[in-house]
Amino acid sequence: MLNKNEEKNLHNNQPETAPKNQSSFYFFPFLITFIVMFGIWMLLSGKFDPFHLSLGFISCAIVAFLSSDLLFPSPILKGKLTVFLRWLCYLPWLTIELYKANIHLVYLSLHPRMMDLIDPRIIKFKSTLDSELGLVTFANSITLTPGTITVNVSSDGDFKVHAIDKACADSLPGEMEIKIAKVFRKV
Amino acid sequence: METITSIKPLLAVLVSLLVTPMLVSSRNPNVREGWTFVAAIIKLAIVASMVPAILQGTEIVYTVAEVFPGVAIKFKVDAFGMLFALVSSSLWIVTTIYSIGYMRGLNEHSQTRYFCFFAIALSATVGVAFSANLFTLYLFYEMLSFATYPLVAHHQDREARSSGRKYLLYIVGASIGLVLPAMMICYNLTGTLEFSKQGIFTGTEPNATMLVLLLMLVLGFAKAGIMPFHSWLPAAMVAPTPVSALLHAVAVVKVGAFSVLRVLTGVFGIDLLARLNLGTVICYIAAFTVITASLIALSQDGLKRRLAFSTIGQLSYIVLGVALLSPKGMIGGMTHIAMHAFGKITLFFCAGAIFVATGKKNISEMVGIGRRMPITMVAFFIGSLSVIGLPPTGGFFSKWYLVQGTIQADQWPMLVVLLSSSLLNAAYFFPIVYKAFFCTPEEAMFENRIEEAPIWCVVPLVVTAAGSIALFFYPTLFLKLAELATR
Amino acid sequence: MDNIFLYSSLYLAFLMVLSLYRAIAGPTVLDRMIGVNAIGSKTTVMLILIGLLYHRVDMFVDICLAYAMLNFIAVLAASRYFHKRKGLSDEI
Amino acid sequence: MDIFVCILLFSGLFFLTAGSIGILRFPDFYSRLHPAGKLDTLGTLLAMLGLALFNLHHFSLGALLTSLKIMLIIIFVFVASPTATHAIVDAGVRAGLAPWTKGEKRR
Amino acid sequence: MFWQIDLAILTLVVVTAVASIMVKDLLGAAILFGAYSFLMCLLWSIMGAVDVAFTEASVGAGVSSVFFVAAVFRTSRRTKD
Amino acid sequence: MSELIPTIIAKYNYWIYITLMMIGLYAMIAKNNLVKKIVGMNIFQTAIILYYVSIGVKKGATIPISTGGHGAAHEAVHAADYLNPLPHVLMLTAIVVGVATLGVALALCLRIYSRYNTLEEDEILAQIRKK
Amino acid sequence: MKIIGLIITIITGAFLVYAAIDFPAWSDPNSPASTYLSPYFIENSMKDTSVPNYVTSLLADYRGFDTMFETTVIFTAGLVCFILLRISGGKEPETSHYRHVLTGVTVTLKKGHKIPESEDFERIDDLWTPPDLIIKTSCRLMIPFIQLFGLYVIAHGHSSPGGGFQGGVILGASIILLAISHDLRTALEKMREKVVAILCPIGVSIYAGTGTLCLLLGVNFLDYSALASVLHVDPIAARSHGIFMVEIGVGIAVMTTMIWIYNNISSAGKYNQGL
Amino acid sequence: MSQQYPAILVIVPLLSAFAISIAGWVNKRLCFPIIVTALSVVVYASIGLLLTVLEKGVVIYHLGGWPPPVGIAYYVDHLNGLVLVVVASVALLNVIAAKKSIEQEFPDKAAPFYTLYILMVTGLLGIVVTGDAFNLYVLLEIAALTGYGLLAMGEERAQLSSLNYLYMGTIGACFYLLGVGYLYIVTGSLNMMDIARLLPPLYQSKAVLAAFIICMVGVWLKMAFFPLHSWLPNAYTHATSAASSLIAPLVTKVMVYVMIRLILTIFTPEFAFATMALNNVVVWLAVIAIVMGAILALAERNLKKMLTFIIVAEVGYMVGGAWLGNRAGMTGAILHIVNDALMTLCVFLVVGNIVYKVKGYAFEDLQGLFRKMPFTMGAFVVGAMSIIGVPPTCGFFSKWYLILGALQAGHYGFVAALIFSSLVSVVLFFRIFEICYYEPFSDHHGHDHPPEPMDEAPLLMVVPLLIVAVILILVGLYTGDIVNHIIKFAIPEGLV
Repeated sequence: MLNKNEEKNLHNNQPETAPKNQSSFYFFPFLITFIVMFGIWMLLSGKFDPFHLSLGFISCAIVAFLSSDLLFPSPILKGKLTVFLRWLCYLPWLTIELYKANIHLVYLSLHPRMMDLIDPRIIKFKSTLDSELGLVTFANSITLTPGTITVNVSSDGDFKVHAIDKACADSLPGEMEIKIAKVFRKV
Repeated sequence: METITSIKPLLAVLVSLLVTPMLVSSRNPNVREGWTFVAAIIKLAIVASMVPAILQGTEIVYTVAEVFPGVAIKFKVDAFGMLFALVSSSLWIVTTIYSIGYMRGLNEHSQTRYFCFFAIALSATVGVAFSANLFTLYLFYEMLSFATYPLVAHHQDREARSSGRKYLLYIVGASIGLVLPAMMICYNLTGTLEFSKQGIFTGTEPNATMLVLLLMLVLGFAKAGIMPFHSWLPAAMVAPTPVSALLHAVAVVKVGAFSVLRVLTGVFGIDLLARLNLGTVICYIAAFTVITASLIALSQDGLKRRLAFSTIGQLSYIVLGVALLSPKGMIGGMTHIAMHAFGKITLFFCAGAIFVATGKKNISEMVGIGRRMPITMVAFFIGSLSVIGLPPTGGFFSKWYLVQGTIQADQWPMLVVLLSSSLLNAAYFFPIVYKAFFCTPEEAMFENRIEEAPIWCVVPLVVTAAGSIALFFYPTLFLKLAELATR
Repeated sequence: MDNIFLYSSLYLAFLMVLSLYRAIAGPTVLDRMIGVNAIGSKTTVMLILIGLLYHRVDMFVDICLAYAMLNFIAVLAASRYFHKRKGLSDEI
Repeated sequence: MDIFVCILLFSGLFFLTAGSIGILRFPDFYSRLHPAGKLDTLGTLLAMLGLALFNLHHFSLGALLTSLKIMLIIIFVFVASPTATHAIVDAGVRAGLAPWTKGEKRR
Repeated sequence: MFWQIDLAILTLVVVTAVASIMVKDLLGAAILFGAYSFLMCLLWSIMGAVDVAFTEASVGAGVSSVFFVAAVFRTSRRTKD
Repeated sequence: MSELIPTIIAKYNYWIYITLMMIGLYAMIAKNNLVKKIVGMNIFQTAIILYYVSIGVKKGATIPISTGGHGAAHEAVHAADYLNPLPHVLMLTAIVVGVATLGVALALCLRIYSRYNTLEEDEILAQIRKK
Repeated sequence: MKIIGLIITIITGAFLVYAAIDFPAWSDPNSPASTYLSPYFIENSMKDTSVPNYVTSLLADYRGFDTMFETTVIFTAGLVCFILLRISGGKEPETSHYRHVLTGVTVTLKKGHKIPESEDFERIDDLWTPPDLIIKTSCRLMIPFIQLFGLYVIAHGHSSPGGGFQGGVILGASIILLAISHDLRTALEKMREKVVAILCPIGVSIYAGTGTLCLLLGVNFLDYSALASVLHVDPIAARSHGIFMVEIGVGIAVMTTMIWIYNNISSAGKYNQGL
Repeated sequence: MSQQYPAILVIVPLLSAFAISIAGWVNKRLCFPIIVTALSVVVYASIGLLLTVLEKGVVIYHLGGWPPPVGIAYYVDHLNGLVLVVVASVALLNVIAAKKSIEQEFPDKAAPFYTLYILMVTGLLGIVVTGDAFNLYVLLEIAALTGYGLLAMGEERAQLSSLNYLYMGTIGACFYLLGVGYLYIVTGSLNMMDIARLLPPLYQSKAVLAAFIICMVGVWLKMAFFPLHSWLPNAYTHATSAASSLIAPLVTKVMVYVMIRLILTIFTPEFAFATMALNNVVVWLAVIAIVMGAILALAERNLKKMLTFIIVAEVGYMVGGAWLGNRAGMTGAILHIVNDALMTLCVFLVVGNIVYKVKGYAFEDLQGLFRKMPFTMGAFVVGAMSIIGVPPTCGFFSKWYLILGALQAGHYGFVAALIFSSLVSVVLFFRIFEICYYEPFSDHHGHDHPPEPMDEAPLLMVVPLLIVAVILILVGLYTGDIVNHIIKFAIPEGLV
């Protein structure tokens, strides 16, 4: 099915942490998943009588048992919480960026001579980020912000981005990458 | 009239049916035919054991199950039925003997099948004879049709198959297409199907309906061979000769005639027919058949085909006799069932014996055969006398009564028909006999050396020929039965 | 307030017509996917609006969430088609 | 309060409108994804936020939880929308769709 | 039950239904059918049938479209009508 | 005429359900592609669901979930306040039956495709006839 | 065919339109449907079963028998897909492919050969493509929440919309999402075929078994009030609990069936790389 | 326990279906004993129910303990009591007879097959026993879905035919559902008895009229009534023998039962026959169905396909009989449900045995079968006689009532059609007898074929077949009792 060259290329781009060894069971990921899930449960349920709480307990246990390895592919949890907190702090900035980007896009969309303004192109660059989550956050942020959409990311950090015009293309990787790198830097 | 309830009629019907598993399972031909004999003799014994009671004027009745309101599977033995059952069951024994000789003589295949269906056919025949209502009659009539199909198509070659198809098409087509709806209409009109002397109709039904019903019922029993539903019979002659002999001279065709008679006497009733003047219609149809069939028979070269057309003609005598609606005519018609049976079976036996001994089927090839097979040809002569209706054979009585019947009924044209057809009968039988015995040596196709068919073949035909003659001297049993039936 | 919600919903329905045009007109399957996805995002909002109109928004939130999830899954499944079957010869 | 809700709702609707128009007007598949992916996300986000706020009108624990659930939807959309956009654009690349460049006809 | 929205969505539903059977590509048909189901879900929530809407959203729209796409994936997209 | 327009408006849902059903039926009869027929079949089924749900609608009623919650069992409940839940229940069943049928139909399509390598009915029939 | 179809359609449509003229107007509160039977359910649901969601009580109790068969229909569909599509094992394909995880090199082996069990190689199929990083990661994070949501929907069918069906489908969809975003092998490792195939009838059996339990306790089939003696609660609460048990059964059955059907359809019964 | 029979009737097969499904993954040999036990229980319960009904009258069972208009109820009266026994016993006999061929045809999928099989039986039993219009739809779908699965497991063309069946079946079921919806919108009820009680004042309503017609069209689609029959022959022909010998005898018959139930119970005969005045049209359709079925059967050179066309004709019998609008016709239709189920079972089991041994059922494969498989063919003769309508077998008696009904209604076209189809059946079956009775033609080859040794199907297949053959005759002989004690009460007094 695949073009030969492309196949090789794609194969080399593989992330290394494909979920494997499903059978192995780790306690701490389980516990943390359970706690997170229980929090969400309370939010969803809104009923705090013993019956529903015990149901929640059982449900969360089931989910944690089934899927804790999806949430935490590796059993090492050191620093995850810090990363998560930093990630939360990153969100407001992203929202503002999103807002700004959208104003630009609205302008483009509603402009009568839109065809002259845009100049789509695909650009490539290499990111310095190394963690998987960091890359994904970055990719999604790119998608959400100014006139750019991530086309492809490899686990090495090669980005292929579709940009709507030259200005947008030039702004990459820019400030965003730095911010994300801060979030995901090693503790 | 007194009635007795007895299981005997059912037994008489079932005997030959129950013997079929034995026939199928027995590996040795001798054992198999032994069983057939046993069944045939038991059957005759059961039937015969009922004769005294019948002769005293009682009826024997047995109900198996009621299937519809007012309609049951029911047996009733009366004089007419007894007459027919007696003839067919006694001739079965003879035919069995003949079959053994014929089948073994020709080294036929599938003999087990042959004997099985023969037994089933006999069951059905006796069932028809003893049935108490139109429904039961129809049931056994259909059973007989299907049971004889494998016998007709026994040879399995192309001709046999096409004849078998023709046979089924006519017989079953007519019975499902005409009898069944007619029966339903009767039931719908009257709510019963029981045979009774005065008929089941109230007489208030419109004439046209009655005429249509009558025609449907009379023509629908196509086994009676009334034209235009006759052409299955010549076709069916491809069957082995014992089959033609018993079934197409006695059982099957007589079942047709018997059914027609039953319908005329039991469903419509003589009085109603007379009142509506419907008998004449049947008379003319039958008369037409008689003459036409005889004329066709004249031109046939195949011996069995000639016999077949003869049978068609003779069957219509029976119908004609009853349709005259005069007591004498009815006696004549009924006794003709027996008389013709003995005569015609002899003729068929002879034809078969000739075939077994010489392999000849056509009349033109039989010149001088009397020198080679004198016993057979003498028997043939006796048989033909009986069929023509000349003394000293039983056939004389039935024809005598028929003639009297025409006079009694004031149907002069019918008298002419009867007499002329007798002449025609003579015209197509005597040349055979004459050529068989009286020919110049140059014409003779056979060497002057007596070489009869196997003994198993010869004995039966001698017996039946003797029976024909005996009936001339002792016809009382059948005449008595017929008289009882017309009362 | 109900009136505002009602007219907002109607307006959303009008926006859906616009997205539906893209979904129907194509020209490629992927354009249709974009259109359907856009309809989906409007529908989520509309569901909440309807919940508010019924004054029973707590009952509609669950539907809305499920809707968003399954819309996502459906779109993902459709796009995964091209992941395994590249282009092919027929119209894309 | 109502006014604030209205502002949020209408701005959300405005973005959604722009998104819809953008989907119609942009010349090719890739560029259409921009309004579809971004404007719709933001529009949904704002509108929902407004509605969540409105829901807090009659404050109670239940209402708060409901609003939080709406926020949950927002988060979900926030994660799912770019992913879906990416999936679609990826599909386009794999399908071999060439991007529109300046000067071509609208596709 | 809000007849104005109901009316609007009903019209949309009809359009989508026609489109999904007219489109000359099975994948497109599957996608449009998904849209049709989602609109139906909306319609039912408008009519107040929340459980039906929920079921349609999950069963009718979500899983059905996935099945459709899977089937098209395993067979062919080609169609003459 | 004056009576016609109110009739049309008062039963708008019913007209649309008929329209949808006919679209589905037409697709099932006239379309040549097996999967297209399945799409038509689903539209057909949903049309009936639409019909049923329309029966359940009641002016001025709210969704059929008690506003009182678990505890308030003994308040008086006015039937007119709630939509008719029975059609909803029936239609849950119908939807599920629909998806079950869909699954089976698609499985059959897959088998057919693996055998004839096409989904067009006329092409399949041509192949069968050739044999 | 098109014209015939059109004619049939138009005739049928015209007939239906003709019949619809006699209908009560849409949303008429006084139509027979709204006044004859439904008030009973609305007014008595809380009293009889203490379930605020009338649809749920109607679904699982008043008309619980329908629902049992509805679940059976789902099970049947799964089974039919299985029986039609599943290519039974035992036949080893001509070639098998393995991929070295670290380098991405693909090894193709002839029939009969095997690679020693190791962490470095994973089995792939000839249609294999690498999973997309973004999709994979975001889905991986979403799936647990989707599952939780599914369970929540099942558990709260009493008081809010939802219940066994919807929750079950969402649960199933979460596994399907796993299969879509990763590949079918990964999903199968989570939910093995045998587990699916056994859980599915068990789910329906929970439903039917609850009913049979009632029957064995001496009342009619599916009359949950009999469970009161087992659960030590009053009959009304027993009905509520009975409904809950039934919903769990439905949830399990629906979830597994959805996975089952998806697995079979997306891999055409080969259970290798799916969609 | 006896008051729980209606529930047991459905629950036992349902639970055993799940048990079989699980057992298939654990130990395959458990499947067959489970299914036979379950079906035996069902037969026992159905006979018990019929006896109870005969003794005490209608049995009503409230599912979930809710009284009828609220909950779902089962009604067992004389009509469905009779059909229940037929369905249960046909299923039991067939599964025993089919065991060998199932093992031969799909050794590794026997367990799912048995599961589908018994689910189908559950569905059919449920359809027969239920008193709720919507419940019937759900059960209809179960029976249909399992049917699609079972039929599609056959040879190559089976899937396409099964898919066509699926389309038609879905339309049919949806039409039925729509009809129920129409009834619901005007009455607000779903219970059959309740609807019947509420309907009379509404007889003039167009919606009720439409409901009736739509329901009828739906049911006709499902039973392959004439213009809508096109799916049936292919679907049944290409299926495996185990599946077709369950589906062919039961599905169409049960749908005819549904039709009769609709006419008799929901829309009372007065409405169906008097208000509607559609009798003539439908009976003429039935006439065409019978004639077309017979003619199309004549054109076939393939035993199984021929039999399927005969089924089409038989459906015409039943529909026509029911629509004659008098007691005799209705009696004939109901009796024919029983008889046709049995005789179709008989001939399809024969086909199963032939396929098991000969691996084909085209006419040329059948040569010399009488010698090879005498018992099978003996049973075939009985079945064929019954289809033709030869007296001691049961087929004749239902035909009798049908003709009687037609005569009373003055519908001679129907009589003619019945007679015609009987005649055609004679031709059809004797053509086959000819082929399998006689060894191949010897006039071309010259040399004699040595007679083939007897090679009968296994005992497990032959014994049920012979039992069916005997039952065919017994039912025929006891028709009077069946009519007088059961069917007479199944038809409301109003129908004369």
